[in-house]
Amino acid sequence: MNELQQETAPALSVSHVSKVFDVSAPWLNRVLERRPKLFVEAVSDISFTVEKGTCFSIVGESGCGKSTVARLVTGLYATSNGDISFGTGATGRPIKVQMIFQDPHSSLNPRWRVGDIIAEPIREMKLRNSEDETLARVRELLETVGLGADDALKYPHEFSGGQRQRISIARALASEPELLVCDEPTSALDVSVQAQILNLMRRLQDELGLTYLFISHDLSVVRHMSTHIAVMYLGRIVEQAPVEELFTNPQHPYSKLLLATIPDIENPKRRVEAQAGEPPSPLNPPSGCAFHPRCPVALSKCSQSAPDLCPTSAHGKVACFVAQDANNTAMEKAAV
Amino acid sequence: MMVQPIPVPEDSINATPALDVQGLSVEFPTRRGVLKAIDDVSMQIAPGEILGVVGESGAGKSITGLAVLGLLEHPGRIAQGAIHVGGRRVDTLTEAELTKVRGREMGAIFQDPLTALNPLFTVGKQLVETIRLHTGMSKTEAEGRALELLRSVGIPAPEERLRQYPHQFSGGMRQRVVIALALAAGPRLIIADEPTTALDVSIQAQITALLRKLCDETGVGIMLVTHDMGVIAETADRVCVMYSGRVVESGPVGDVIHNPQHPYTKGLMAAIPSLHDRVEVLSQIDGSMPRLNARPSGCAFHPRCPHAGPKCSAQKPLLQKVGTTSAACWLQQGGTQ
Amino acid sequence: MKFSRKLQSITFGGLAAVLLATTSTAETVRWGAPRDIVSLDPYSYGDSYTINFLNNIYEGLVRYNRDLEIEPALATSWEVVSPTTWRFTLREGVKFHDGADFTAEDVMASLLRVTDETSPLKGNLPAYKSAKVVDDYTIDIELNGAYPLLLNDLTNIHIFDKGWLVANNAEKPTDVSAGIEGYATFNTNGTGPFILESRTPEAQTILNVNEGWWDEPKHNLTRVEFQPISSAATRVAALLSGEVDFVDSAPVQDLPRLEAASNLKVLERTDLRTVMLGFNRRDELVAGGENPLNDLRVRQAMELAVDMDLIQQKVMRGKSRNAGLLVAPSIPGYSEELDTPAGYDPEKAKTLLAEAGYEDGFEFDFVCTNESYVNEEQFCQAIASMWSRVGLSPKLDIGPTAKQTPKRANGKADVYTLGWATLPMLDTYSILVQVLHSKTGNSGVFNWGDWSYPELDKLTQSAAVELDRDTRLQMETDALKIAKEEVIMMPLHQQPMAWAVSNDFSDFPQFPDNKPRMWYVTK
Amino acid sequence: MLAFIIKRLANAVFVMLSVTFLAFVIFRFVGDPVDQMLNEQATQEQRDDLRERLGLDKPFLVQFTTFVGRAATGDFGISFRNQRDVLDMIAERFPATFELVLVATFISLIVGVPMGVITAIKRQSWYAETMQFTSIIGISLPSFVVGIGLILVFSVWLGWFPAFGRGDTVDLGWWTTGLLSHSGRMSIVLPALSLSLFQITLVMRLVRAEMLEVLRSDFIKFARARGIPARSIHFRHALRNCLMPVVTMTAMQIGGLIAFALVTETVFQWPGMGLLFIQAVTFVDVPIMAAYLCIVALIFVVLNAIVDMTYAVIDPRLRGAEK
Amino acid sequence: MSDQTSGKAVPTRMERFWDSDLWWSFKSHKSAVGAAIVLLLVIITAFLAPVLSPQNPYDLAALELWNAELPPIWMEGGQMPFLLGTDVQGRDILSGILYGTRISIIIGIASVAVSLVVGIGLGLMAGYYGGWIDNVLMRIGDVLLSIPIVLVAILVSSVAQQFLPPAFREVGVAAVLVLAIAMYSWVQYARVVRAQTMVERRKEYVMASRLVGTPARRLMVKHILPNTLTPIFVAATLNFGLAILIEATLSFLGVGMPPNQPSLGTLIRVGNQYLFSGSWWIVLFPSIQLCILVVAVNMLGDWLRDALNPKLR
Repeated sequence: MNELQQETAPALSVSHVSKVFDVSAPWLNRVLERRPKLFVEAVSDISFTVEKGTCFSIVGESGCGKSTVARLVTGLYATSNGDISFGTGATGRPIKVQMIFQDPHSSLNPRWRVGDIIAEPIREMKLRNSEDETLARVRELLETVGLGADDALKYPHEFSGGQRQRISIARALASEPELLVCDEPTSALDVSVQAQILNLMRRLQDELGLTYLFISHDLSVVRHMSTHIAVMYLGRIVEQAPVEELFTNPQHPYSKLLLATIPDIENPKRRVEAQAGEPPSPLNPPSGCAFHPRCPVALSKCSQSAPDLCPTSAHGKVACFVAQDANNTAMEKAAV
Repeated sequence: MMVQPIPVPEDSINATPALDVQGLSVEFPTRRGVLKAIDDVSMQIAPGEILGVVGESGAGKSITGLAVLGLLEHPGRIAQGAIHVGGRRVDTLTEAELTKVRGREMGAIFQDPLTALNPLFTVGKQLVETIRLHTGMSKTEAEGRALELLRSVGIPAPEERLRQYPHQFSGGMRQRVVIALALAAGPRLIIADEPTTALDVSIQAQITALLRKLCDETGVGIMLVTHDMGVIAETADRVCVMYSGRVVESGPVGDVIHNPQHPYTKGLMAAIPSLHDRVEVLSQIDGSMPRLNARPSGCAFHPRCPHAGPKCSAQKPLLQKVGTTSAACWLQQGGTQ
Repeated sequence: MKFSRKLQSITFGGLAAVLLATTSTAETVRWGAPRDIVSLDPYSYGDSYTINFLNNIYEGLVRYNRDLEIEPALATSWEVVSPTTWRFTLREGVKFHDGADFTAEDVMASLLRVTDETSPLKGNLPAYKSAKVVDDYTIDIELNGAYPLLLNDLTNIHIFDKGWLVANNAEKPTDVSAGIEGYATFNTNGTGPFILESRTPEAQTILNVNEGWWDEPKHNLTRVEFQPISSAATRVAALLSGEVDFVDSAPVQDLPRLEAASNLKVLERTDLRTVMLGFNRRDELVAGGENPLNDLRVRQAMELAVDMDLIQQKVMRGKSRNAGLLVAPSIPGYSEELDTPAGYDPEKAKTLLAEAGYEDGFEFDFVCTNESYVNEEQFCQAIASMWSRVGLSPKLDIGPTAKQTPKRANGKADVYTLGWATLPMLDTYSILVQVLHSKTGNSGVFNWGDWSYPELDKLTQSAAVELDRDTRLQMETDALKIAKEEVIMMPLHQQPMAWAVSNDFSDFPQFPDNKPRMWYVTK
Repeated sequence: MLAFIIKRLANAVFVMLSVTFLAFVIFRFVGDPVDQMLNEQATQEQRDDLRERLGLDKPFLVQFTTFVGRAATGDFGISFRNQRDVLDMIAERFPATFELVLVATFISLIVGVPMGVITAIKRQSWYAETMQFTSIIGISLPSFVVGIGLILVFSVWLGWFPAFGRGDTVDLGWWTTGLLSHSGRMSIVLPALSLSLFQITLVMRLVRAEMLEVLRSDFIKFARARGIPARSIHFRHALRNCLMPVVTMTAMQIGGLIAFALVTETVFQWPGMGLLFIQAVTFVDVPIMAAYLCIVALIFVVLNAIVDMTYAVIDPRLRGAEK
Repeated sequence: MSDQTSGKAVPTRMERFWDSDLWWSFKSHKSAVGAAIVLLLVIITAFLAPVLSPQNPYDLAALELWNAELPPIWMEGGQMPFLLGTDVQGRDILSGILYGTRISIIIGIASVAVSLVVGIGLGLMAGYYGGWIDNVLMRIGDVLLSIPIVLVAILVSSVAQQFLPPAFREVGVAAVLVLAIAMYSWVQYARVVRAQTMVERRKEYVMASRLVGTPARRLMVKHILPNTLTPIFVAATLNFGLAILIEATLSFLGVGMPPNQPSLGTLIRVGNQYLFSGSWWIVLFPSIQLCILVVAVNMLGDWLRDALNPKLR
């Protein structure tokens, strides 16, 4: 019974998490100009769960709060509200989480040898008893990610971007995590190298039974990697669905916009006039549904209140009055 | 709204290509020897055509653009080849002569619109300065044209915007201003170096659409330098794939994407995750692009090429027509032995 | 409009000033001084350089003539009415610079001012008790005992105009602690041969000739421009380039160069000032521990260890006069037979030190200033070096006077320099009472080493009241002899005094008291 | 904008208070003021009396508050040595220092800016390299050595310029200037030159560094790509963008120069505030030291504040920040 | 997988240095090589002063007044062993220069070292923790920077020397000078380190390290500090030159080293008094040595700044 629960319990549950940053002008300015304190809700009231062994992706444009989610989950930021809890890992302890970063140039300390970089988590967390064991583990990790054992003595600048990302992954694996948060791990890489890294990550997922929380703006990468996708817009999840469902039948107008505007090699949508408008500033979000000023199907109530994230299908959820209404109608029709 | 092109003699428009690069090599002397950043590159752009130049970082695509503009950074230099813009040879011009050609005959758009504009001048001032410099218009005329330009690149309320400073524009709007500036004197050629990389996906689509529209309307030739195959597919007419400072394949966009000839292009296309199908393992090209100071002999791609033969490491393949596209590969040119 | 008119007037004013500045060079002394005077008030600060300069503006009842003999000035005659009362008859028809008449009330006010409790100069008139105005031109001065040197003291007591003092609320000397400026600090109203035109402290003080001076001018000057140039090198450069035409303390090392310059002449002689070393005579040295300086043999050894001839030759460029006595030859009380320098005998010095039990020497503080005496920094180093060679370990401490004086005065110096010229008294009594006498009451103020020789004290006290000049001088000489035998202080030399003046001057008398008297200068 | 100004002022006040505190500590603890004021003959009663009158027996904080209160009204007491109001003395000397610094700054800008531009745009040329090399020497030579050298050559050997002092000055009532008389103008040449030498190299190097930085920027590349001619790029686009740091540094350096002038003033016996200060240090004339410290800091702080505010006016980005 | 990197032997630290851009840039800069050689020579001779110089100029007993003001050896009247002549105390100028240079260099190095330690420490804390620590430290810096350095140094030096007990005077004066100079220059380092720390703190490698629970102190020292050192290194070199100049200036003004322990500045001040009397060598040689020393340091610093500036390469 207990064991069964452990098996099915999610690796990560995020419930009603918000993160508010204080971006107020300094005290004096506020007093003089009678301006209130200014907060940005980078992440507002989001909930999702990540099942073990799956890859949950969050997509969205820059500034939508997806990186903040990554940092909240890894504990680099404290939540302003809500809970983040981890499931139980193979060893019976709570699942350990590690992170892979975007920029392979700044994610490795240029003054450290690669071996020391990878050994740092082992040494800090005292995962091995002796220095020899540590070094052996480092060699093993290097080989796991497809590098040579003698690369441990080199410095990061001697490696190409793809190789550095491998080092970054090796370091993340060194602390023996079961959940990896990947914040745009390939967006700084070239396409051919991106394929190498994505393949490596998929391989590691299979071999080590890892769970991924994958953050990206690149829909094609997300489609390749994920089992579930959440689309974020201005701090909120506007749609959440299994990958196939989202790509074949997006519900939210924003998801539709994203899918419509990303360049598609196979079916170029040339000569299609792109939708106008730019994402609003998070400092000054629109009232109601944040997407309503750009939304082609916006209703009057969209500017007044924000829709909740409601289930539309077995696994899908959407936060849009129009989509929910349409869905309800469809369900009613089906019921009728 | 359409921009009125500055009248050019009728006969030269369609007769001569907007850009003709022949056998261009660019070198960077360094202490460890001379780096050949660009090796024997040729390409043409017809008026009204968008040529996508694609490649991974370090492939030499941006340097090609800068070489055309004559803006290679010290100590880079053009070692060989000829560049003609609108029929006029530009690589042999002095800096003073080049200055007259730049802006007038060819414009440029760079990656980051945030830093491309002088923060201390209003947008209008920068536009008027450029227009007057190349057309000899009066100040009022130039202001009129500046308005027209802003309108044509889709900036709302241009009268007001003229008096504003760059920092008052959003990223997408700023890139539109940059495009307006590049178009100011009605050039025949625009070098667009990663014009959408710094922008969000939804804005990116707006800018590529704008480029496409301007190209069609004004007949300007555009060299679209990018690493994003998707952008090329959406925007370009023809594409030039670069690898390690050389062109490995070029041809019409559809053909190169759907029927690539060069193993590198093939690998590249296969490595892009599809938006439509899901595969377990992406096709990947092992290794990474060689550094320019360690370019392999023969075909630069041979160490990573699954089909490489002895000839590939011995002799450099030249670009040869294969069907609708051209590829520089011994496989296509009679085997690798 | 208004502004431009103002500007115009400013510019015109400026032009006028420029013209004035360029036309008034006729008979001008451009005086490059080593330092500025500190105040225009002669009673505000016991600084003889300041008082000397102000003598060109203010005068006393009597003054020294060209031969340093006392002659009448504002007083025409005097008589000793009783041993403690002197009656002065004042000169009539003398006017202050502001036109006020000079009367006995002015003398009265000036005496009160200088002897005020807060006056730093009250020590310069030690015998004064009270004064009484007899009539407009007669005044009696009451002394607290018989005192033969009153006239000498009075040469330096400058006379103010009472009315001016009262009008400007300056009847008392300026008191720094009160935190307010005294009017007399930056204004003058004297009777002297020159009138103050302007003063910018540390930059320039300009005097013009007083056309209404009571005395027959022996000078032909119309203007004195006094400019402090504290850097010696710059001062010499200014002299060589003709920017100044008189320098009252030319560095001795530059004299050959100045003499060689065609437009200059150098006036030199030895100063009245005798430079000497004093010893700490307290029970302990400054750094603690028993004080070897109380042993006569040690002091003798220290004297013998110093080669004054070498210093005279190298450091003082042969310009100084080595001294065997604490006063200069022209000072009354001097005795030629006592003036025998100890000589240089390092071997004997070592022997003496050994006898005293200090064959390994000892450490002590040697406090010098860097600007009080000619080449002081250099001769102090040379002496320290010579002492080192007989095994002593002097710790040389060189600094500005303002920092060193508190150390010396508070007994924080084991060996220190002191220069004494007996000015303005010009009598051996000055050094006896102020320096050599034990620290009691007003005596021994400069007895920084805190020694006590009762026999010497007794001789000094008797000399103070002895009206017979010869007897008095003998007593003083006897006291000097004790000082010499006991090596209370170690005389070094009479320092050289060098003025460099432009050849344009036909007469520029130099005095052994190093006081430039502009009323004798002709150009 | 208002908030900015207030914050700037608050910062300035804080700095001034701290400097005043420093000045007060010096005033209070460098030797006993009583020792400095009274001569050796003073009795213990006199000392105690004076101590009480000066308020030295009061608690530290009370003394400091009194000191600040008086300093704020410009009352720094009177000089121990000259017995004059300290502020008057400094005010009297201020024009001399200020003119010297102004002329030096002027020289350094006139010479330094073009040199900086040339060395930046013709980086590889022999004359640029020569200038660059010379500038290292200029920045390395101690100003007193330069001063001594100048006097030796131009005053003593050649006799072209005076070796010391300020020459004739013209009194404008509220200001005395040496610039209106011939001798005054001659006198300022050598000191100003010696003071500006360091400054010239500083300006030159700053302009060069800023120019190189700006010339590398994207907007210059973009301007070149638009065919803007080199001259316009260098002087209209680039130079303008690096003027702000130059203006800032020049203004800040004026404060530094005023203080640094004391070396020059010592060598050339220039009757400015610095000379006054150096003499005060020699004579332990503490009120002057304290006042000079406060005044130099005040000049510094005021210049800084002005620069910061000018920034907001010049740069459209900062101007636009307040909506 | 590790295509171009495998197979080659891993170079040692020294090999890395000889192969580095820095060394290469150095070799190709004639002025930098020249400056380094001169500087090395100056430093070596200064520290070998007790061995090289014919006389210990600080030993009062060694000075012989008979030898006062001898001209340099090549002039008439010059005497062995006084190659560059003697001053008015009979002090050998060459010995004085060597010992004086040693003092100047020691004070320069010590003041740079003190200000580096203080500046880096405080800068790291301010940059890493931010908040009120940052505020307090930076305001203190503002105050110190509002008083020009010469002034600070003069005041500290003249004030502090007053309080030195006689026993400590000899070492004390130099220590006071070091503190006076360091008191000002730490602010500069603190600001640079703080700015750099604020940049580095946000970099992903620091986050990665935080994720494995590295404590703040180790983060600062092992991760952030090494990455802030490049600009600090340049600033320290240039400040070394500045410190020497300031010390010389203070000594010239008479509030620095005393005449019986002359530094270069003191020698120049003393020598300046004999400039017109014909003994030009007393002031000339120390001046030349001071200029050579500072020019060499600044030239090296200048080259270093350009060489380490990634933007200029």
